[in-house]
Amino acid sequence: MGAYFQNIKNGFKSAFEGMSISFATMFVRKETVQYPEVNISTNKTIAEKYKGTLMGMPANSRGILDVNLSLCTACQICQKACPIDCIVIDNVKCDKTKLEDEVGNPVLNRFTQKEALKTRTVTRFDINAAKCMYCGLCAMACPTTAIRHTNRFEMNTESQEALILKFVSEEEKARAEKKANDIEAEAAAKKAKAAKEEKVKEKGAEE
Amino acid sequence: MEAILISIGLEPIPAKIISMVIICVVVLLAFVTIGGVLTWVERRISGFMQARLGPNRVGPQGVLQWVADGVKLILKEDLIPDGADRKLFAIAPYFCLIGVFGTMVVFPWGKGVIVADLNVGLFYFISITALVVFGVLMAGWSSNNKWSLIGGMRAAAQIVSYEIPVGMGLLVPILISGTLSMGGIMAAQGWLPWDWMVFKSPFTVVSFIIFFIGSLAEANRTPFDLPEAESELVSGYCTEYTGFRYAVFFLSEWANLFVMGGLTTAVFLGGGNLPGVLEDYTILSILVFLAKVSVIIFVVIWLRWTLPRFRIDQLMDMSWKYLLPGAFIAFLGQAIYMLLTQHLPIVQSVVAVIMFLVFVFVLIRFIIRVRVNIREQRIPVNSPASDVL
Amino acid sequence: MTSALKTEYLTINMGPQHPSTHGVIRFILKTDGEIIYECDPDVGYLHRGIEKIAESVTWQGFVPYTDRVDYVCAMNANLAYCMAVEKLMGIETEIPKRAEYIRVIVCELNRISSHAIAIGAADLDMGAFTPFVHFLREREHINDLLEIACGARLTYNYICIGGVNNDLSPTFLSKTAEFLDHFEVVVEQINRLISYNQIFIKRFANVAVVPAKMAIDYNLVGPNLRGSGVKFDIRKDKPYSVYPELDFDVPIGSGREGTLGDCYDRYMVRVEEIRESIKIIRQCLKQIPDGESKAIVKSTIKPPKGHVYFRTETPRGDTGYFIYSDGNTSPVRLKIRTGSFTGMSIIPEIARGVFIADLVAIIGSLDIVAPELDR
Amino acid sequence: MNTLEIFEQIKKNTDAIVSFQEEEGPTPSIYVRSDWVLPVLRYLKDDEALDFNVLMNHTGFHETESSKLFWHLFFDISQAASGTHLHEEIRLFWHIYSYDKEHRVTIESSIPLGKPEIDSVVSLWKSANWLEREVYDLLGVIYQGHPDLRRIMLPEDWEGHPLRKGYVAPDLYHGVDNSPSEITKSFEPKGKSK
Repeated sequence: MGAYFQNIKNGFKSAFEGMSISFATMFVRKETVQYPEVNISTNKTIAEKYKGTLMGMPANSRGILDVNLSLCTACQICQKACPIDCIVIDNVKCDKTKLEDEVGNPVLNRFTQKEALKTRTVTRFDINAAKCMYCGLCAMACPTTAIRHTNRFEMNTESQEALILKFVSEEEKARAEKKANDIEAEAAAKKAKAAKEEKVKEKGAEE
Repeated sequence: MEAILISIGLEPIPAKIISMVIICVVVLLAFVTIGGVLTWVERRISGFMQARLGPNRVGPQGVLQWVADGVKLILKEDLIPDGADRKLFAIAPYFCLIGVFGTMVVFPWGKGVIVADLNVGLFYFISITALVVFGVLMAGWSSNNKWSLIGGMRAAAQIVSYEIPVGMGLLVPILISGTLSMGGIMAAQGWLPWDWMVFKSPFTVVSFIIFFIGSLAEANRTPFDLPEAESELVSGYCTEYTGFRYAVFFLSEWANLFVMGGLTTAVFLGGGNLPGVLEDYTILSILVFLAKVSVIIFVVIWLRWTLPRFRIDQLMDMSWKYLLPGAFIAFLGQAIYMLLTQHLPIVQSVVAVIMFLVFVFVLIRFIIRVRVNIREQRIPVNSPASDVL
Repeated sequence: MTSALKTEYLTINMGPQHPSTHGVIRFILKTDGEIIYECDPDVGYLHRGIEKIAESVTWQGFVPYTDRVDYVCAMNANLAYCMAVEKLMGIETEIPKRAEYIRVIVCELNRISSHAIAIGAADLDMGAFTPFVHFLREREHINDLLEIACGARLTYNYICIGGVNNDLSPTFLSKTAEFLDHFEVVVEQINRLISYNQIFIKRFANVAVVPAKMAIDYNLVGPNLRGSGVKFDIRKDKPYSVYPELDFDVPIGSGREGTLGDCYDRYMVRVEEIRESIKIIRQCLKQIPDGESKAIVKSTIKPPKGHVYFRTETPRGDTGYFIYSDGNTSPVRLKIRTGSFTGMSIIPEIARGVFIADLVAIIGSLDIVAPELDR
Repeated sequence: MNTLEIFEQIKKNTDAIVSFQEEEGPTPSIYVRSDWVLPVLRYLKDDEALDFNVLMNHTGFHETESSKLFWHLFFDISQAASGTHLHEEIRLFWHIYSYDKEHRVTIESSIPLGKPEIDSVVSLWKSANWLEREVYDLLGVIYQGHPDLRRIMLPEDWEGHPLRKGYVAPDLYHGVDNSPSEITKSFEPKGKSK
């Protein structure tokens, strides 16, 4: 009998307390972020329109990958580090500082990496953003911080093809390949010339 | 209404018919609108109780959300599952609708604003709302879905069980007022809180609580929403419904909420009673009534977003072991109390005022708890830091 | 009387898409009305073959996959894997002290968020939606904190073989301290809202009692085991990392509202573990030393030939990583023994003769996470 | 008790054919010939001084390389194997623990791939039920005396056992095309063999 009334008492008591809590919640800050209207990319921008207690994205947030090709040395470490093969890099043997546009100006004019690493130029740098799982292993592995995560996270497209991030355009690729061919041809010519000279020398020696 | 039509030169019989049609349309539209708006109200309040915003896009503060939802539901394909009992499946939602909308006949909108003040008003009210259980059971059975069937069975068991405590709870006000008519019960109360039926004696308080819990169960509201318990039965009896039929189920559910609030207000909370000087202002009476109904609806919504749900055996225990004995005791107690204080109206008034003061005391306790809880929730978190962008 | 009323059994298919199976799990129920006569769990809907994938990715490259093993507590899964590999390589003593403390802080934060989800989901299954949303809100703050730490909100890939990927900022530490002050009070409030509610207690108490012997026989782990009254926590009994230096209790079930080992005991163990975790993080914030956050590990990891079975205490209990290496750049076999798996295997036994609504309570109280169950 | 002491105990009290393995990795283990697994595990569970009351983990893997461990010569486990899988075997591990005595031990055994059969230990620990079902599903080990040996992770009509080396996933399952898309193919590394 005691338990019977205890049940009733506890029932009312706990319901009373519970109702006071849910009523109290009506007077605290609303946490909903009205996303497209509120810019959540940093803490400052989120604070402009939003009154709740959630944070914007921090600086090291892992968003869509970005590649700074002027830093990239085509070492392919990121490609090897990626556990799901969403990065693919092709390269040609060509010093990219020597690349010139149609007018003849150098395409790149600022370099930070060592001389020895400039010998290769990327002709294809594709990232499959649809497959990328934003684990950050590529960015951690990169020796020159060429590949890194941005704060960007919106990427609505109509097709899966559009989700492939191509960092080297077709003309850049063609240019690099042409230059590489030129360099190769030059080198071959030089070699042939050297060989010829050698031959000539040899002949001369024979004679 | 009839008088107005006659005064503009219509014959009495056409005037009666036209006025009836007009009243029907007005009340029906009022119910549909109320049901619709209540869906928005519920979602909005639940949002606030969870530190969210709730729907706020369609119209100012999202108040037209229900229209958008309704249009969307009406435009949806009307699916009838394979193997369903097509006739029963098609007709089931309308039983729910009739069960709820039938109550508008005796719905006391205010003092004297009532379509038909039947002398068996309360009895009619309870009987017609029992139609809802047919609709739910038919929906559950005809859907050809085992979850729906369990939901329908639960609903039948639950509503049938809870009819009894609700009826017993209503006996106490009937005992006091000596009538079954809505108008009569309202007239037996005054406009001051201690003249309301609920504060008349300790027994009326008990019977009010029992009636309130019982009508929660009849309206299938949490903690008694077992027929559609979404975490157990997916969506219970309306799992297979889409489109307009689903909309009808929902409309009747929220209209039922309003009906339940109206009944509670009329029987226990003094209805649309006004102080003597203001008695002629019918609009004011309707407003007072609606204000009280909104409070009840708010409490019901509030309960839903606070409490977990019972299990079916606990639900039955609650009805048969707690509510029913309580209702009997309240009924007997009230009868004895009335017999003892028959010639001592002063004692009755003093007891009523004491009951009201107890209520005020509980309310103050409650407000103190709310303040404490607000303070706890406002402990700062994530305060701005300088070196995070 | 029962024999006279006995009718045909009703076979109900619960799941794979059901609101309260916590993921894609299917139960084939044979019920007598609402009372379950037989329950046959059908798992594997989320089987992604992570163990097979492990055989073709590098040791370091598998860490992001461990995030996906149990996305509710990815940090703990990271830690479990990384510590197993470190043990295999024999470098577990070389991890810098600061890295160990950082690991404990982030893991305990993640444990809080995981338990918050476990408790909230149990409340949701019982029909109370509000506490779940409150817990989600608090978890969002933890996600914010972990995002400062590592840049991701759910699949962290923060702990790596040899330490952690990047050092914690002072902002993280101060914000964590602030969050704990807030959370400690709020979590008690949410408990008052739901955990001590009479209806909730009645739903959970005396349901699906698992005696200690049965729990051990079925190899229940973590809070489920402790709910049955077995005082065993790997952090305490087989300590790893810096847990021996920290002071905390191991809460066990006591049968406070019914029988020892019922759903409510399992539930309350989680509630109390949140308090213990808060205590642990506070101590770590005080004791965390300065220094390196990562040991020097070669970029191409090749552990020596051999096998290891390493257990850590994740929110879903003792998670064991069995790794067999043949000295190459990827494991020959990697097996993940998770708490949800054994938790699930006990359901056919304890779900006999209970209501359908109780099955929901059982799933909620066992805290089953489908991706961890199927891997 | 450490593994060596447990090994001595087994040696002393049973006739089982066992050997102590400590070369491999940080945890030493006890190798038991496959037909002795059930008696040894029963002894470990029932002996009061040992009291291994929980089976923490049971797993196995497909070892493809021809026998490289010396004990294979002694036990000749592949005697019953068919010609094709002469040296291929499945190695099985049981990790058991005692909550009361707080010690653990790793028992291992191996069975030939051609005849992957071993006694079930469900009679000792109920947790073995699902663990053995999983090993059966993914590796194809048939457990004698298991009460309910069905596939657990994969569908009932799945063919093959994925965790065996050299398993190739079907490209088509019930009309679901599982072959890699053009995009995936274009991203496949050239030099890297997987």
